[in-house]
Amino acid sequence: MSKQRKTHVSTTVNGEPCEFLCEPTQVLSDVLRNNLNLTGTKEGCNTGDCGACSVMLDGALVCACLVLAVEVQDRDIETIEGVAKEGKLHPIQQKLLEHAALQCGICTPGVVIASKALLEKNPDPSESEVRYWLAGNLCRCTGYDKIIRAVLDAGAVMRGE
Amino acid sequence: MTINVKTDFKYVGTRPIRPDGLDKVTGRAMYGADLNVQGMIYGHIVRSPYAHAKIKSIDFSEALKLPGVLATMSADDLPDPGDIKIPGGEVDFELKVFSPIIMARGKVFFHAQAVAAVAATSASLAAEAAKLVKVEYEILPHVLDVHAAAREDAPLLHDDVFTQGVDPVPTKPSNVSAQLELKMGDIDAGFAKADLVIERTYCVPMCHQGYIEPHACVAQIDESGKVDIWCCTQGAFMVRTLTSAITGIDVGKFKVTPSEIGGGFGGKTTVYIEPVAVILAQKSGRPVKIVMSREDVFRASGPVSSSETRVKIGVTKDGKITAIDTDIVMDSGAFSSSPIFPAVMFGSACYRCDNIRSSGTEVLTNKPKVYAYRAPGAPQPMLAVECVINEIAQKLNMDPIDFRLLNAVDEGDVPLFGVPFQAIGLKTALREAKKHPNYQAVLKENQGRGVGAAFWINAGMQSSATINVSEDGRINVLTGNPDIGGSRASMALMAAEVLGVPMETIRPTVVDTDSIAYSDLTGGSRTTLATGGAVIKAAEALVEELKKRAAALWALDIKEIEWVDGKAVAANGEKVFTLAELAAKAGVTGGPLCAVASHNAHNAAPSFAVNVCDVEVDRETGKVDILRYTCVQDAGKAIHPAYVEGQMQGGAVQGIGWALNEEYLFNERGELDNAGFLDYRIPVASDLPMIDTVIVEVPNPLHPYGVRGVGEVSICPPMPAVVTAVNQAAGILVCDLPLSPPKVLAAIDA
Amino acid sequence: MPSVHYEAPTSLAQAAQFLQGNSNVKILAGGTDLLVQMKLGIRQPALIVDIKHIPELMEFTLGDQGLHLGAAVSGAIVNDHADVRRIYPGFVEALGLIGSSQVQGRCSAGGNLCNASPAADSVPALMVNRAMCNIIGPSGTRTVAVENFNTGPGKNCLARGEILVSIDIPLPAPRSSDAYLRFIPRTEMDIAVAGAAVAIRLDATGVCTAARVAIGAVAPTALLVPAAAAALVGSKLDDAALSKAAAAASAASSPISDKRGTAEYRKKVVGVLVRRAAIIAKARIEAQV
Amino acid sequence: MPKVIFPSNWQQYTNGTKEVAVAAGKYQDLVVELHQRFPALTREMIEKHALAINGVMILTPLLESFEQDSELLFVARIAGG
Repeated sequence: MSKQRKTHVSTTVNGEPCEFLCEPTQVLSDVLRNNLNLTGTKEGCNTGDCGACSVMLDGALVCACLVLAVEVQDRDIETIEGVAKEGKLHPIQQKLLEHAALQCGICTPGVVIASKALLEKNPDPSESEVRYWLAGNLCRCTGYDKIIRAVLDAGAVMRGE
Repeated sequence: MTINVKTDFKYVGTRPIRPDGLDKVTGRAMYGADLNVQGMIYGHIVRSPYAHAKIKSIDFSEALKLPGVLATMSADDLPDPGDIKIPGGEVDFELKVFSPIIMARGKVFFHAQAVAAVAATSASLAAEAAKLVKVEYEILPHVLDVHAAAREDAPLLHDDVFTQGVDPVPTKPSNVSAQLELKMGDIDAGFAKADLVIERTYCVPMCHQGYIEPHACVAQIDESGKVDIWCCTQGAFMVRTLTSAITGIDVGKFKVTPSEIGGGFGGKTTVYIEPVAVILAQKSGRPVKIVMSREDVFRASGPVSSSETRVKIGVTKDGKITAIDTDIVMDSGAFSSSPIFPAVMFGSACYRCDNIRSSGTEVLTNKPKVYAYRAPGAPQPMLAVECVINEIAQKLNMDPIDFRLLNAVDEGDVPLFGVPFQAIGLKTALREAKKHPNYQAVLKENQGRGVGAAFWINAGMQSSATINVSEDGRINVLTGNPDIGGSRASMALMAAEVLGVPMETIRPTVVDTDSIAYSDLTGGSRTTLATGGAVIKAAEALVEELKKRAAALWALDIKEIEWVDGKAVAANGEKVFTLAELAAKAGVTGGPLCAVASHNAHNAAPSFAVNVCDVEVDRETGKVDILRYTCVQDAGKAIHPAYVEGQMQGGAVQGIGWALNEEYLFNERGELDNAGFLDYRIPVASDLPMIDTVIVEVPNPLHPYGVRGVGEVSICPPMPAVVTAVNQAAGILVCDLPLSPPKVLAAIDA
Repeated sequence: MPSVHYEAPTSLAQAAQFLQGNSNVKILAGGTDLLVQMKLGIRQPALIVDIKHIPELMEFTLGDQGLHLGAAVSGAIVNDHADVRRIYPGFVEALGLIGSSQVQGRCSAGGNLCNASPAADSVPALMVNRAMCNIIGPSGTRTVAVENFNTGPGKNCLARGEILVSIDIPLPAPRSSDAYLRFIPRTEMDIAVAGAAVAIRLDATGVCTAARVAIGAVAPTALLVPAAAAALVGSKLDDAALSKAAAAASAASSPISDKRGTAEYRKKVVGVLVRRAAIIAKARIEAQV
Repeated sequence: MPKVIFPSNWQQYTNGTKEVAVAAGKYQDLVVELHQRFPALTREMIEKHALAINGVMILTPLLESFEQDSELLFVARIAGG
């Protein structure tokens, strides 16, 4: 075995500068979880099919399992750990709780990140737009009903309704 | 047996935010793969590339040459299971059908069965080392189809499996592992009375529970031999029992801490990786983490029996069922583990009929060993029975709900499995379904509607609970049941109800096996009922203790003390102690306030559900759109109605997936061709409409709050509701699930 | 473990050096195919060249000549551009169908093309829009029509050291539009079982004066079907013309049976999609007026 | 005397007997008595089953006792998901 040299990466995670060493084939979800101990980003499939590892990368919604960790040099990453700010939940987090829109909760961090990205881009989405936007966030417990209601309701709160 | 069932509630029946909610929306909640401990190394399992083969040798030498590989294991590191029985919570386990799933012994019976394992200092190194483990196989012919496997000349999986339930006991081993038949009345006489008889065979494919969180664990062993396991499971005590039996390490040496669990649906009621991690930890002296890949989850955990159900139902022209005859064949995979018993017992349980015959055959094939999935065994036969009921109603020109109301079981009726029903909610649920606006919606061209009704028995079993009171009167409720869908909230609500204090002052915690007495696993729709029962019992004991303390302080007899709204009250309300005041004085009135309850719940009662589904079929592509969906279910008493609705909606959507797109696709070599979420197609958000719910509450007469299990029955009615709706919309009769677009289109074009 | 190196060149020249210096090199754009293939052990490159830091690969302009799209520009960026959406509705919807919202944040039309999956959604839509691929390599630059880019499943026309820099899509003529439809078992998250793109131009009376039809997932590569286009030209997209186009598309297809669909099913459905896509394109032109 | 109703798939071991009155007043005595009267019905077979006493399912009936008019029914133990 050739001992692989690790790569040094400087980046920003949830607004804070952050550095890590990684193997070139390590994906961002792995580094977040196992190097940086940010285990709020979940791994359900590792092939971009379940959305549990959703994070924001320079403002774009991505699956952290489909980003190489070495790619994030000088980038800006937002994870679930950075969503609630100053001890206050984001409206989508609050609404997911109020609507009982989680059962096991493993998909919830990904749903929070993806829904927040949608509402920031489209403050007043239709039910169908929410459903299609979240099609990449698999949930096996809820049947999605309460999640969709929570996102629509969070949108209303964010619009000041 | 009758008890007073409480009907006026202050906290039960409300919808507070779940106590563990904040951790789950912020990412703080710790799931199976989220624990990293100091010195931890990583295990990787080597899996069989063949569906059936003898293991001739396993050579770890190349793997061990890699620096950083610290341990290896195979079945040689586990005790020979022999004929050892493991006492399980719900049923006893035979060690010989569990141990080979952890590590194959001498022979592999399905593709991706675990054969060996390695542990190394990084996950990628362990994966690389696993590739260097040389396993020599002698390939054996394999069999994948149940009918082929049942033939005399089929490749035999096990030479020690003799068909059970046959008299006399066969002397020749067989892949047919069990047969049974239950009868009541006279089936031939029943059909003789019928004016209309319909007979169909419905097939359901092998599928997977599809939880999003892969199995994950961390095991470590200290110098004294104490074993610590952290894992995602439906039952920490089950992990303790099974891992002890499989590894041969005394059960008392284990402490199992259940992490948060990312879905289970029955699939996490057994172990796959924990014993491997324990042995690797033992051999390496290091904590070992194993996380299953998604591919391995599909290939080597969980799957659900495929089935073929022939059903024949006779009715009189005025719509009374005279006979129900079913034959069910279930594929159990490589080891006997299918739910053939409940399938035979419960398929026809919704209907009052004097003449019922039901038989079942369990067949072993070279596929992964099946395991439990939400109401195990019920959805498959109920699909067949319900679809035929719908067809009969149509032929008789009767509304399918009216037809069911005419034949539905009610209190006093005796189903095939013999235990008479007490008060049940099937008829109420049917009436609610009929009243629902969705049932009145007008169907357009290419649209169809289907109805499904269902029964599930529910489980009780053993649970314990501990309640501790802090000095300021706040309450800790400890239980041993992993919270898979909001059970902490229901535990807190029930404790609040008994103690008369707001739920916000109660902190419910799921604890490890060292911190609470034994509890059976979270499954069988039992947690709210049985663990909740233990919580109620403990809370009641605590109230007695609080009254005793108040009596002592006031120098009154305990009989003079009442417990009202969280306060001890005496002398017509002149004397009052709040819980907080009593807690503050605990030190001088007898010591810390606490209560423990041990409970074996014999008061489970069946639940019934009715679903109505409207679909539209694209006649040019065979694609099905779900237009409207309605679930009605008897919860007995909904402790937290929002989470009851969640169980109904989740079960409905799993059933929709099973009906339309989910199936295991094996190639001719016995390898699963769709071992990922891309091609194992569980429903996504855009596939669905809102799932409307109606909770019916016909109290369970055996339970102090009237609670029934709600978790499982919800997956039974969707398949017949969807399948009937599709067949009606398209004017076809497809009985072979899933109703994927090519199949539907072929039927339309036929 | 074969050692893997990662490089992120900031110029085409730098990229060229890496590409020529290593025989086992893979280009990383969005990574939504490559990383999955690496995890499944299908590909084990020795060198990964991330092209997202090369300015030419990230260009995205809409001008008089049409759309100039750097090969690594993500689907999300394209989809967020209202004018591009309006002018090339079929192409944008095809690109937007690749994967989930998360995948859209990474995937690109260039990557979709280079990965050369027969089921790639954006490729038929690029074909009907007469897209041209700009390639740079050791022997200079060349331009290839998109229909000539892919040569088989997983195979494209790029020679060693060559790189797809950008895609140019000309502006559609007046009274033109396009549409793309695919069939999948669910509503999202599947690979196309069959796909069809149609671009048409109508005259003032509604007669089709030009058409291009391309189909996907039903042959080793996405395929232009001139016979289907010919069936539309000269008609008002009446049933007879649509049926003829559908039949031509089905006839031109040579699908395989696999876990995603049978050959027979794909053959039939691809015709249905052509017909429906043509109707959508027509409605889009009518809505322009 | 308590009445025991056999599941129909047990009748092959009870010579077709569908129900019997038993002397036993406790589960442990019941198992002994049934095995004595129907030797083909092994203790193991009996103990693998749950017992319903007057319609209430008891999965672990070891210490249960019953009344003179109790109706007893053996049911396969069912695992949930």
